[in-house]
Amino acid sequence: FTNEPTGSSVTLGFNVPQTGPYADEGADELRAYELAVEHLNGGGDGGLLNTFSSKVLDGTGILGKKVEYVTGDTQTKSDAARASAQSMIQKDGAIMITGGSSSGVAVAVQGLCQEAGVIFMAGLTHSNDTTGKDKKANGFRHFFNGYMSGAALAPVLEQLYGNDRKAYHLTADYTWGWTQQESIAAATEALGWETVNNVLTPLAATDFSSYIAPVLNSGADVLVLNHYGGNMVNSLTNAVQFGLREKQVNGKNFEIVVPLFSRLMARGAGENIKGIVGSTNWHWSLQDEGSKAFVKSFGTKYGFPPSQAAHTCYVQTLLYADAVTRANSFNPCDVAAALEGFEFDGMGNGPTLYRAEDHQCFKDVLVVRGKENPTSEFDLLEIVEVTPAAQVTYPPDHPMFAGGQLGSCNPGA
Amino acid sequence: MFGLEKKDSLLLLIVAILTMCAPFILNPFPTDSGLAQFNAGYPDLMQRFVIFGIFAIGFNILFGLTGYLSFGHAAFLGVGSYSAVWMFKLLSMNIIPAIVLSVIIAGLFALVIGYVSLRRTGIYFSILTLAFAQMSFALAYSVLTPITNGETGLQLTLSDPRVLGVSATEDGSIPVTNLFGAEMRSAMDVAMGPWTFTFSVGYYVCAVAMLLAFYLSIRIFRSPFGMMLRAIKSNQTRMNYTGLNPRPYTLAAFVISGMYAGLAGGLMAAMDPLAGAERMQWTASGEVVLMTILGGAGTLIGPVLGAGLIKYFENIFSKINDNVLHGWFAFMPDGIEDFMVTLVHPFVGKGWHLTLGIMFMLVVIFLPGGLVEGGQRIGRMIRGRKARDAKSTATKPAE
Amino acid sequence: MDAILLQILNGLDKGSAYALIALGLTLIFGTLGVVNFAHGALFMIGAFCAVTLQRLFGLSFETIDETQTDFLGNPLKVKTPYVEAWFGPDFGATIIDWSVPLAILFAIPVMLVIGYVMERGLIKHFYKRPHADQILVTFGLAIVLQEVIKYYYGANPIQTPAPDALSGVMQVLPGVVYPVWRVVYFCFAVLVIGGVFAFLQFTTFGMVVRAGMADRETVGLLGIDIDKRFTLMFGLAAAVAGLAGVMYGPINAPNYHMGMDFLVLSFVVVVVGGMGSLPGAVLAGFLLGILESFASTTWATTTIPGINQIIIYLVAIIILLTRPRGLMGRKGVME
Amino acid sequence: MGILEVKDVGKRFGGLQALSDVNLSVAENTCHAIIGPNGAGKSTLLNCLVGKLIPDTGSVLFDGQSVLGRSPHEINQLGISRVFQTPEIFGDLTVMENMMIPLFAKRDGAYRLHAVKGMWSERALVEEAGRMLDEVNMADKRNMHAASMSRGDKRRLEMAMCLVQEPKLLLLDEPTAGMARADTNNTIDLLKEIKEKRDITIAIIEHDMHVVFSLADRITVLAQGTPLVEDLPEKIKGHPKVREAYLGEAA
Amino acid sequence: MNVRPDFSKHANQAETAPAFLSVWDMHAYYGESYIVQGISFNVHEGEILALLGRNGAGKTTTLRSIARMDSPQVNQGEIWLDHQPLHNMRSHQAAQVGLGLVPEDRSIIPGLTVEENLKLAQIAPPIGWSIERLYDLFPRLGERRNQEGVTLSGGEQQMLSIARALARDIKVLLLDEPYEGLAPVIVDEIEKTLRHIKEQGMTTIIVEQNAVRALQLADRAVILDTGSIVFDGSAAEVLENESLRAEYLAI
Ligand SMILES: Nc1ncnc2c1ncn2[C@@H]1O[C@H](COP(=O)(O)OP(=O)(O)OP(=O)(O)O)[C@@H](O)[C@H]1O
Ligand SMILES: Nc1ncnc2c1ncn2[C@@H]1O[C@H](COP(=O)(O)OP(=O)(O)OP(=O)(O)O)[C@@H](O)[C@H]1O
Ligand SMILES: [Mg+2]
Ligand SMILES: [Mg+2]
Repeated sequence: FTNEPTGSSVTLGFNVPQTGPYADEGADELRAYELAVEHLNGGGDGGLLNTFSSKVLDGTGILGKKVEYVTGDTQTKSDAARASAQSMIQKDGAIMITGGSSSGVAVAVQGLCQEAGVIFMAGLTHSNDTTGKDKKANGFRHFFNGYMSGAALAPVLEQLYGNDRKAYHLTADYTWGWTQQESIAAATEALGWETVNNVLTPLAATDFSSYIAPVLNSGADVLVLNHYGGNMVNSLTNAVQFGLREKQVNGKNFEIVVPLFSRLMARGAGENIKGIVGSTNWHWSLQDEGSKAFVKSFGTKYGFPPSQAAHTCYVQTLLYADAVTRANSFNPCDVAAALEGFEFDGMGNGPTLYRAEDHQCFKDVLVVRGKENPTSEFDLLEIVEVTPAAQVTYPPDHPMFAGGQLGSCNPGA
Repeated sequence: MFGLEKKDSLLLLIVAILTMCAPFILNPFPTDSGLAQFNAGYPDLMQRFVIFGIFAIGFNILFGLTGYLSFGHAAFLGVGSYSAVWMFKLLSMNIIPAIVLSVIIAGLFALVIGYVSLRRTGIYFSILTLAFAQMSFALAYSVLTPITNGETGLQLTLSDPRVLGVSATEDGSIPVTNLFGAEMRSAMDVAMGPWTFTFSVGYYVCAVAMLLAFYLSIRIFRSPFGMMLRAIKSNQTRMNYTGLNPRPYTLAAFVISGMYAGLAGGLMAAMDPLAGAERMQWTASGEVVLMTILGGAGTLIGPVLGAGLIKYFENIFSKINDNVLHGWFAFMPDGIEDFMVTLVHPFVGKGWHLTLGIMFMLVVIFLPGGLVEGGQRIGRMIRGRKARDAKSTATKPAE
Repeated sequence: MDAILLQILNGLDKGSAYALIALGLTLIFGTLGVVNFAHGALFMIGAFCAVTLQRLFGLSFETIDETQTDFLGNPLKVKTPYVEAWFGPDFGATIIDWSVPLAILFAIPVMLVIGYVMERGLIKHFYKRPHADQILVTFGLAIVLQEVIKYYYGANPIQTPAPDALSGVMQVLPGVVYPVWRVVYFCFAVLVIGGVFAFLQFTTFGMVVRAGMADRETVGLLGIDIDKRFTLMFGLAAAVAGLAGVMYGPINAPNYHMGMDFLVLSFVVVVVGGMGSLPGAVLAGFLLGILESFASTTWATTTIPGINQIIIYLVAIIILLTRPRGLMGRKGVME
Repeated sequence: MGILEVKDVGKRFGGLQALSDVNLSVAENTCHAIIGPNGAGKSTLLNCLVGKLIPDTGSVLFDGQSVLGRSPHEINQLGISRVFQTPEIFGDLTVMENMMIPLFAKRDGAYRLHAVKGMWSERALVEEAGRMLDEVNMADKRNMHAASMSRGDKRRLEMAMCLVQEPKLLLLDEPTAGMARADTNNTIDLLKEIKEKRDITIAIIEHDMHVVFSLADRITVLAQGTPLVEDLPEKIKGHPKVREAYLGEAA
Repeated sequence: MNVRPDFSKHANQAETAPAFLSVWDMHAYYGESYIVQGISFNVHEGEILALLGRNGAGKTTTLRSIARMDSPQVNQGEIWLDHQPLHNMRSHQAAQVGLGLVPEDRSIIPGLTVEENLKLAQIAPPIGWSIERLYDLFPRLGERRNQEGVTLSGGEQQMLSIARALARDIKVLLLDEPYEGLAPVIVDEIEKTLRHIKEQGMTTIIVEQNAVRALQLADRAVILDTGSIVFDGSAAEVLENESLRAEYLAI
């Protein structure tokens, strides 16, 4: 199979955005990867190896081979990401590629890994498509998705804001935005909310005033921002500027919801994030053993707590190493088989299942809210609710995920 | 040779030898030495070198000869890629029909955009082409998603109809692009002592395409048509009063360079069957402009060099992380090692943009004619003083 | 009706940002004839002047609060800005609160110096070089400036909020509210544009620079030291770009690539306005701002899907095809 | 009827009537000089003939065909070539290449794509260009960059470019201005020879009376946009009005 | 302070009066091409010097070198004007010292009106004739004051270019082919003006293809051939010396 490790070491490829708007997120992912490698090779305090329910990893690398890694820059562009992944596969002999912080890139690289015959462990990718219509036999996602955000948020929103609400959606005009909007609208409509409008905003937009202004008189009393990254920071800032937070509509307080949160972006949004509800894959303030162990080893090494992107990347690396060890083979097909249907715990998200049908992890989802009185620059979100996995689980043939086939695993040459 | 003057034949020959031996030349360092990091001789990057070389050669036919600076050439590359991928999806995995279609479609696209944009000159022309390309990009990214698959890019799937082929291979995966059976992805590793060289079918297909493209561009440069284009750049008024209509010439140049871009796009899709909207964004158009100027606009070989250099930086420098740096400087005492790493760190890995920016500035400040001028200066230095007294005032036309 | 009014306000607001950036660009590009791809970077540096000042004001000393813990469970370090310690908590907080308006005073000298150094050190040698070379060198410079900022401030956006007194919304007409800072921004833009116009209109400066651009040699023969004026012009343009950036901070949080986001757009605005025409650039800025606002209404996007994505480019094409030199371009400038 | 017939041509620039009621007939195979004070409208008239300007009124017939509404390159293809008052040449090209372009235009018409043909394989054209360069004494400069020549040389080159096209009508706007005396004389001889050898009609604007009187068969004096007199050279020389308005002591 | 070198040793003739403008051993290049190859000459205060020679002899290059234009590059030599070393100056400094050049291509600035072209000349000190006085000298310019300079007729542009030089209070006027393209009456007019300003003490160098006219006006003449001086003497001498005229001026 492709890049079968023959020497005393095995090479992993960490493909993250190092330039462009998501560079900070990429840098955090890279830190997590370096930490994971350190732990796999027996360095540091062992981190999550100590709390992971599977105990086959013993700090001697993977199958006795020392873990080495190469890094690359996706630039958050499909082409560049594929080029970078190609060089890892062709030049550096990487046996697994992981990383990324947007769905477009994840889907593109996943496709490449499928063709080249290596395993792809997705980083931060939230689109339903990654494990829906674009799923691939060689690709695996630990991160949650748009549907799960909707399913987790809906009950909390009902509890906080009632079930008689009129929602106005602003949606980034590309596939991730659409799938998330679809998921959230479906989940909230099921509560009895009305979706008064859904406006698509260009990716390149920086000033959202002309999209926010119409909200004022639309009769809506909730604004849902299906934006991520810089778009989210700007649209949220603009919404707050227009006084939406202080507004009363239909006798209720106007509310803003940001379905996908990340702490890094919350930091970019500053004061504006306070009191705003959203969902996240993981947060450092979780108090389970796994989370505490991860925060401790990451925080000790780097001086600040890890982001959810860092968490998912770290966990993915360990899961891969674990699967190889359990399969006792680097052959992608054996690894995939070991990952499929794998149930584990102790990684910070509670008991988790890597579902065989679509290679999606099912685990608890956090609903969080911007903290009113943060004690430090990292303490921006507070956990409102930990939605149990069962509540966000959907059947593999759910219409929002339909249209793709895993195909068969490709071990390459 | 091939109807070329001696100097041009020599150039073509050198380029041919270089491209054919690229797997050796680009892998100068033994595989497990520290410097192996700088090797670029793996199929994907070599393919990129020649594909972007084709793109830049074509761009240079327009820009270098007529001086019309198109800021939307990436649109043609993107259109070419989309056409090729659709051909793979619908017709067959053979790359010939895909590439033919991408050249044709890109040419048609260029004809329409060029016809409209060439009504203006100078910066007004540049902005018109930019506007068309940005519109194509924006639409491809969102509204046209059914055709382009938007953000993710158009990919092959297991359910493609593919009338002259199979939707999926027996083992359940997507078939591979090929040239009458020779798979683009297949490659052969040859180990020679500490070196490993990779020969890939895809690369050689691209290399042959580039040589043909390069040969054609030499012919165009040296042809009456090429001279007309330079005349247009020099003085349109005289052109008009000499009984020549500049418009069809510029349009022809525009379409030809659009077709080159289409060829590059088609090849790109043939090597890696994915077509993304980003390929049409202004940054992509800007990149080919930078490649051409960096190498030397209006010179034959310059654009290829420029393309190679930028792609090399993008793919090699971005991969040098602190870990690698520590590896390099490991032989030094600890303190100095850390110091060296700190010193180099901002320029590599995630700082590769910085190095690229500095290099742009240095080249344009010290080598006004681009990399080609650098080569000429070195050549002159080697040939040395003996030629000095034999100098003539006649200025040679551009290489 | 209100909706239309709001979109007009939005358009004016977007327009003032476009117009301000385009104004600075057209001084360099339309007047000095330098294709300045680093202009966006100047805008960005302006915004980061505000960030820097905010950081300077925010410089803090740490005290340990035993009652709280940080994320690793250690006692929490509480930061107190020096200005609050020196000037008392109230006045200190006010200074921090007003850091963006204060940054104007900070940015003007900084931008003038940057403009001066950039022109004397680099651009000076490129007036006579082909536009292509100018593109390459200024693009390189833009990347370098961006990367330096990114190295120190990271890639994430950094909020530079407006002072409390100028944030929130105000009643512009009965029933129509609009963010105070955006109104401030508009007024500021009008002021700066007016100032630049007055300077160029009521002095011979503009004429001399234009003449120098068209024919440096001859202007030198007439005893005029054109280099000095070019430098000044460049400094002025840098300052205008920088101020546009400072004031834009509270509208959208500055990040290191905000300049690139605006770059292409500002070139489009300048060219649509017509090369070498200041009023053209301003007019085009407002026109495109307003059209963009209207194109993003639900009505527009449902009538023509995706119109909000392409409106600027579509309008640019239409204008450039119907008017050969944009709205008010002068003959012979970069044609 | 002459080969060139200008009837009632008028042209206005804003508040200035640059040309009014210009009537002119140039007979085939003659040399017709247009003289007149500065700003009289001579160059403007020429501009109207080659399509650079469109007259407000009147008509221009060349060889029986109207030139109005045609674009400059079409007019050139009809057989009118023009030398400008300030030399218009292809500065970035070599002298030889400058010569090749009009030859291609003459042979192939307004547009023809020879995209892959070697340029120097056009032996016949190269030879013809060489011959013409010999005639204007520029053979030694054939590989020079046109832009780096002195202005007198640029003038000669431009004239050679026009002549090599063998136009039916050659329009010359001060062809010898700034030319050294020796070259001026050569130019006069060249033009005379060409007029005789090939059947070519010349319309020339010139302030150098030596050139005018050596070449012209007829002379039109233009003043303030209208023809003042038209007559044989000898008559013009002695014409009192012309002496006063234009010639001064020089005549 | 400024020690003025004693040029009389290098000049072709012994001089008694001190030179006002001195050029000594000047070498000028366009890039690699060596054009002016070490020339020396003096001009006395109030004198008119005719600088003659064939096309491409280097006359324009000489004038541009004296005016300190960016090209050509003067690699060696000294230029002194009224005790000030011009060779260390840039063109605007030379202009401020009192040098005025009327370039051969007239260099009317595009985009500016006639009046703005003149105003531009009066921005930097020292200021010469008033604009109204210049309009009196060239009434045509007054009529066209709001027209864009480059749309003037060839002759009008020449007038504007001369007027622009006079708008500055200059000590030395360098004229590069001032009569080119001008109607004979206007040439008479300008010649008169030149005599007039000479009486007021202006020092002038005139380059002209119309050598006879220039020599009639000039006190002294310098003849250039391929970048070197072949004659330096009184104007009358050239007019009398047949062989000189035939060899270098073809008259
Ligand atoms: N585009 C224009 N706009 C305004 N006026 C113009 C324009 N072109 C020419 N003129 C004016 O028209 C008149 C005639 O100009 P023209 O160039 O035809 O003169 P001419 O006879 O060729 O003079 P000369 O012998 O000096 O070259 C001049 O007064 C000139 O200023
Ligand atoms: N920009 C330039 N670059 C290179 N060579 C030049 C340039 N300008 C002029 N030359 C060369 O310098 C020489 C002298 O030119 P110059 O213009 O001084 O001649 P001139 O005596 O003024 O002639 P003319 O009477 O034709 O104006 C010529 O051989 C010309 O080819
Ligand atoms: Mg004229
Ligand atoms: Mg000259």
